[in-house]
Amino acid sequence: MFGKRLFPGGIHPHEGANGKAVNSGNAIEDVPAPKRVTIPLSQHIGAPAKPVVNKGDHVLVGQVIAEAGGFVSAPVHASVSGRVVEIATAPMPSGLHVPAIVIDNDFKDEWVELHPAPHPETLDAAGMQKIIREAGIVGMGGATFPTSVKVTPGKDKTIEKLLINGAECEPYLTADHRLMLEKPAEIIDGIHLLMLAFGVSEAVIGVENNKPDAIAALQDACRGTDGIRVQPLPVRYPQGGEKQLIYAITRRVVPSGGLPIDVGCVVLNVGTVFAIDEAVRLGKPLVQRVTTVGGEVNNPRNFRVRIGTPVICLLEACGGLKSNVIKLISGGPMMGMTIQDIEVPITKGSSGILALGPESAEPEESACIRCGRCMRACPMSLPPVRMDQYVRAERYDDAVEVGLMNCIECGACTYVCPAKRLLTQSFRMGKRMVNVRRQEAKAKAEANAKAVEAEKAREAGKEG
Amino acid sequence: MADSKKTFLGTFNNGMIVENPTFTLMLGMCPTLGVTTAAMNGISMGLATTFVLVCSNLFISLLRNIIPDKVRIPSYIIVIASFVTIIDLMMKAFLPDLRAVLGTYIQLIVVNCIIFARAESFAAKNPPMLSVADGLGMGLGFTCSITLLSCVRELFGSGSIFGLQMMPEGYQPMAIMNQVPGGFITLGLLMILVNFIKQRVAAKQALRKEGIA
Amino acid sequence: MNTFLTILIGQILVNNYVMCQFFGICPFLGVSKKVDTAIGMGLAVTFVITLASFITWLVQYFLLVPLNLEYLQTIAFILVIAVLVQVVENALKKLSYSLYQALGVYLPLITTNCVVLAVAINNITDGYNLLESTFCGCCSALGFTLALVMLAGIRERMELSNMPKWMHGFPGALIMSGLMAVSFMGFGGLI
Amino acid sequence: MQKNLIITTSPHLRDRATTASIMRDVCIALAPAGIAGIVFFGARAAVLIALSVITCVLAEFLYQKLTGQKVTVGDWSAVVTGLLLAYNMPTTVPWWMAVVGGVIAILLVKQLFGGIGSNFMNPALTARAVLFVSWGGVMGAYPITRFMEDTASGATPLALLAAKETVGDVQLWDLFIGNCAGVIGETCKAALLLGGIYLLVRKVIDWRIPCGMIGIVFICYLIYGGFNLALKEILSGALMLGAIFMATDYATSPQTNLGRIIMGVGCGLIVFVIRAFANYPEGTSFAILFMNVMTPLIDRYTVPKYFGEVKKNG
Repeated sequence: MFGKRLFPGGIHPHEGANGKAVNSGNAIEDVPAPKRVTIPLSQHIGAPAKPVVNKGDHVLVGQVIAEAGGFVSAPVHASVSGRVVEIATAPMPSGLHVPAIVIDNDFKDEWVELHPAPHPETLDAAGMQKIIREAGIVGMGGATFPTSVKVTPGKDKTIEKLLINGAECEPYLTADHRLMLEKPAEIIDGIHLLMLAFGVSEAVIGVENNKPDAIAALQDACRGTDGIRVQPLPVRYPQGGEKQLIYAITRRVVPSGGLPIDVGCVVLNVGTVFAIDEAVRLGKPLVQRVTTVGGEVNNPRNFRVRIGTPVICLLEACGGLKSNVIKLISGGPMMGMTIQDIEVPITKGSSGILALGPESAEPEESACIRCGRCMRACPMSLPPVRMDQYVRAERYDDAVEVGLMNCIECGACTYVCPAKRLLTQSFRMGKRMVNVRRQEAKAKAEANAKAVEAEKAREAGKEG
Repeated sequence: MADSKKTFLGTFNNGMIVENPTFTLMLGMCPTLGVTTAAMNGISMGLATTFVLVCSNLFISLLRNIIPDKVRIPSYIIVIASFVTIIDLMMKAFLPDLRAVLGTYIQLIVVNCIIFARAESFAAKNPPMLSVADGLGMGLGFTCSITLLSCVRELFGSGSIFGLQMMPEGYQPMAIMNQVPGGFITLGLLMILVNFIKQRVAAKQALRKEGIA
Repeated sequence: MNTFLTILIGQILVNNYVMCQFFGICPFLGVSKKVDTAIGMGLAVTFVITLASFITWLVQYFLLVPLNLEYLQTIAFILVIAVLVQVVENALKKLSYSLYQALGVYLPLITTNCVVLAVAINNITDGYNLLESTFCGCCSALGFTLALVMLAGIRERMELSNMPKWMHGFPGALIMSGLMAVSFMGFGGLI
Repeated sequence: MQKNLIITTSPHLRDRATTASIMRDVCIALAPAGIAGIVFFGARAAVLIALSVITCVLAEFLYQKLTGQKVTVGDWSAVVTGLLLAYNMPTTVPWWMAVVGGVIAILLVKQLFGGIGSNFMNPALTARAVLFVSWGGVMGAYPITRFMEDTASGATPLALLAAKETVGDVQLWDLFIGNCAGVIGETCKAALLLGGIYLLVRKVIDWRIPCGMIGIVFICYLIYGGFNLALKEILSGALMLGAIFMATDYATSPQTNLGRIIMGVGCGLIVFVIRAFANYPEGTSFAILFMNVMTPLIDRYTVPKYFGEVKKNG
């Protein structure tokens, strides 16, 4: 009983219609390229990319249309060939409006000249980082953190273990599952190349037990390679959370406020590894990804989609929405965001588009009955009920004391709450308030320090 | 209001109602809860406390310019303790039954914070007549509230008030009212009631003022 | 040994001064808003009561009884307690400043805590010897601390619950105490 | 194809369990014991149960109406309180006592502190204790069942067990199926266990409190009086009813796993001490109430370290 308990807490969320069971049987299909793509410049965490094309320019598939805007950033490439119509703000799945490059497809599908790495096996760390960076690769599981930054450990830190996240613990999503099933050789090859480049001797692919076919496929593919193994994991949300996955596989605990590299680990999603493999072997930048469309749609599918394709194209390719849909989600149902406009584009982080029926409507909040289910569900062993009480009472210091800032916003507590309290929502608000206050305090302290210095300088001037 | 506080009646009224020691200041809780199982006990305890309060206020007020500040507290304690001993011995002589019922609480008047608080905050700063008024007001305010509390407790706990049967024949007394939980809860509920009435009165007064304006 | 067990259980659970006898209600209601302060107050009270039980016993049997001054018990005891609190405060300040900082604020409040006097008087009334008196004082104080900390725990929790406005403050604390007292009644007759 | 889509924040999936469904489960689990009570003690038991439940629901409804709050009687929690209160009364009590108890439970113990989840003591148990302290003569006199011989005294199994010479008079089978003197809901251990298993399977309650409580009582009596006595003790009195249904009350028991074990063990120890040494024959209610009062402190000091917590002074 305790042996299986690979990380504290966790839940088994239920799925509605067209969940994993149905959709994992659907092979990845190409979605027809749309007439027009909208490619946002902020598809990643960090600084937005800076456009390098102008309105009216003709671009080819894979051409850089915006370059990285800083160290923590990633370039953006054209996903179709055609003419740049405009550079304007467009809505993202998150509801934010960000600058984006709109390209009209000429349907010629002309690619730029690709430059595969000449000797992939001999790449060093810097060479690998360069390729990853230039290919615009970001975390494909949905976090969208620039991968090049992730594989650049700070001084006196080394990558000891490479962990590949194939858990795909969110309900409904099957994109990673299909990818592992259909491209195991490429994934293993990507891992192998990464290991060579960074001098890592051990890599573990974590896959939840509910995907036995993917586990078998990967095990087959990694036969004969040194240091790569597949680790089946118990099915429990959020098994794919970075800290949970590291603990499950290595028994190492990432310290509060720390990063995986602090315990010598780097965690990459299988989709990311696949993208890296394509970038190295074929020289292909990240212009398309696999996205699941599930839930209340007529024919659920897994699609290979060009970045920038409007969501509506995917929905049409699935035969449209059922009539009871009340909510569209980008990402998984536990952590994804609702889409208000079906014209929003698929981005590098879009792991799924889900249509949910009436059961996803926000239930009415009632008083906490102190059942303690949230405490048992929390994968970070936090006391959600207390954090919630403190945040609502605006006692932020107390909330931080019991661990508010460690919340990974996985939504497990909110899922299990029988009183239907908006816990995750309250924590998001609380974290924002704490950060605002910290910044204010910092600004104040800086201002004070400056004033003191100015005073000193004045006095020194007087004396002098 | 501020002026009226300085007259005899005003001070009396302040102690009796405005700053009622039980319901507003929350002073002297131990005897308030400890002896209020019967109305008779309540009123006796209240009067005994009033006696000590008036006497000690008078004395301390008279001596207020003589007592050096440093030994202030021990001096007050001696004054208060002397009067407590007087009333204790008197009760032992004349009302032994009642003394037995009230028990240690009579001796504990000495640490009743009402007396100490009034000595420190009022009698030490005001002339004797006003101090007597304050003592009388506070004492009677205290007496009234604990009598009220003991009436309620006696009514439910024994079915009577001052020993007179109040409840109908078949009433089975609710023993818990005579015990510790009953005391706490009754006082809590009475306090909610008093606060409620006060708010109502304040709201009405505010309305009336608005009407005049 | 049996006497001591009886005193221990008796003073903490069965005849808890606050929950079963209505003593020390003022500090009980006044210093029970936070668990931390309740613990501080409890420790300070325990310290003073234990000492006071010891000294008042000596005063009674070596001063008042030989001089036939038993009727001055109240005055004598309260003076002893007042002086003791003062001495303890000064001594703590000199000996252990950290302890003084932790308990200092509560010490002056103890003079008017009727548990101290009640324990001293009851020790004499019950005819305990010196050791029993001191032990009894200590246990009574622990009982007081237990009740105080329990109420503080409940009040801390209630502050975060949706208790109606008019229950905040003393009315709520009183009703909580009343319900707590119900739970102590089960120990009746344990000794 | 453009639809009216709603916008909310994640998570978008919710578990099917609701407050009402949990409370309903508790009612279902309580049903067998109630039926057994009616079988053993007659129709008066049924009327008392109904009266108590109606009083509780009505008191909650009226209070919430009068104070202008949202009426939440639909969450079934008042029904649970009513059932538990009735289960803790002997059938011989006068009708008005059920009403007084219900009003105390709902108004004084629950609603004054803010309603469901905010009370710090179990409403039904507190009301039962208040009634017991006030009218011990009636509340403490337990009737015999309809199937017992008239000559049998109304002595409860616990009273029989307390005296050495009458331990043998208590039959294990009678204790198990509930053919013994007692309050309405406590006698039939088979029905209570059935309800407990249902709640465990439905994951409404945690095993820690009931197992800790019953286990400790068993162990203590094993040491104190041997196996036979220990077995009879855990099947006597309100221990099962308390351990399964009342000590596990969410609002008044700790939320942490360690806290729940402490709660169970604490309750069990107090039950043993009261049964073995105090002058009350039964201590379950008071044991649970005392631990209820300790609960905020237990919760405060048993919060587990969060995942990745760094030692502050390390």
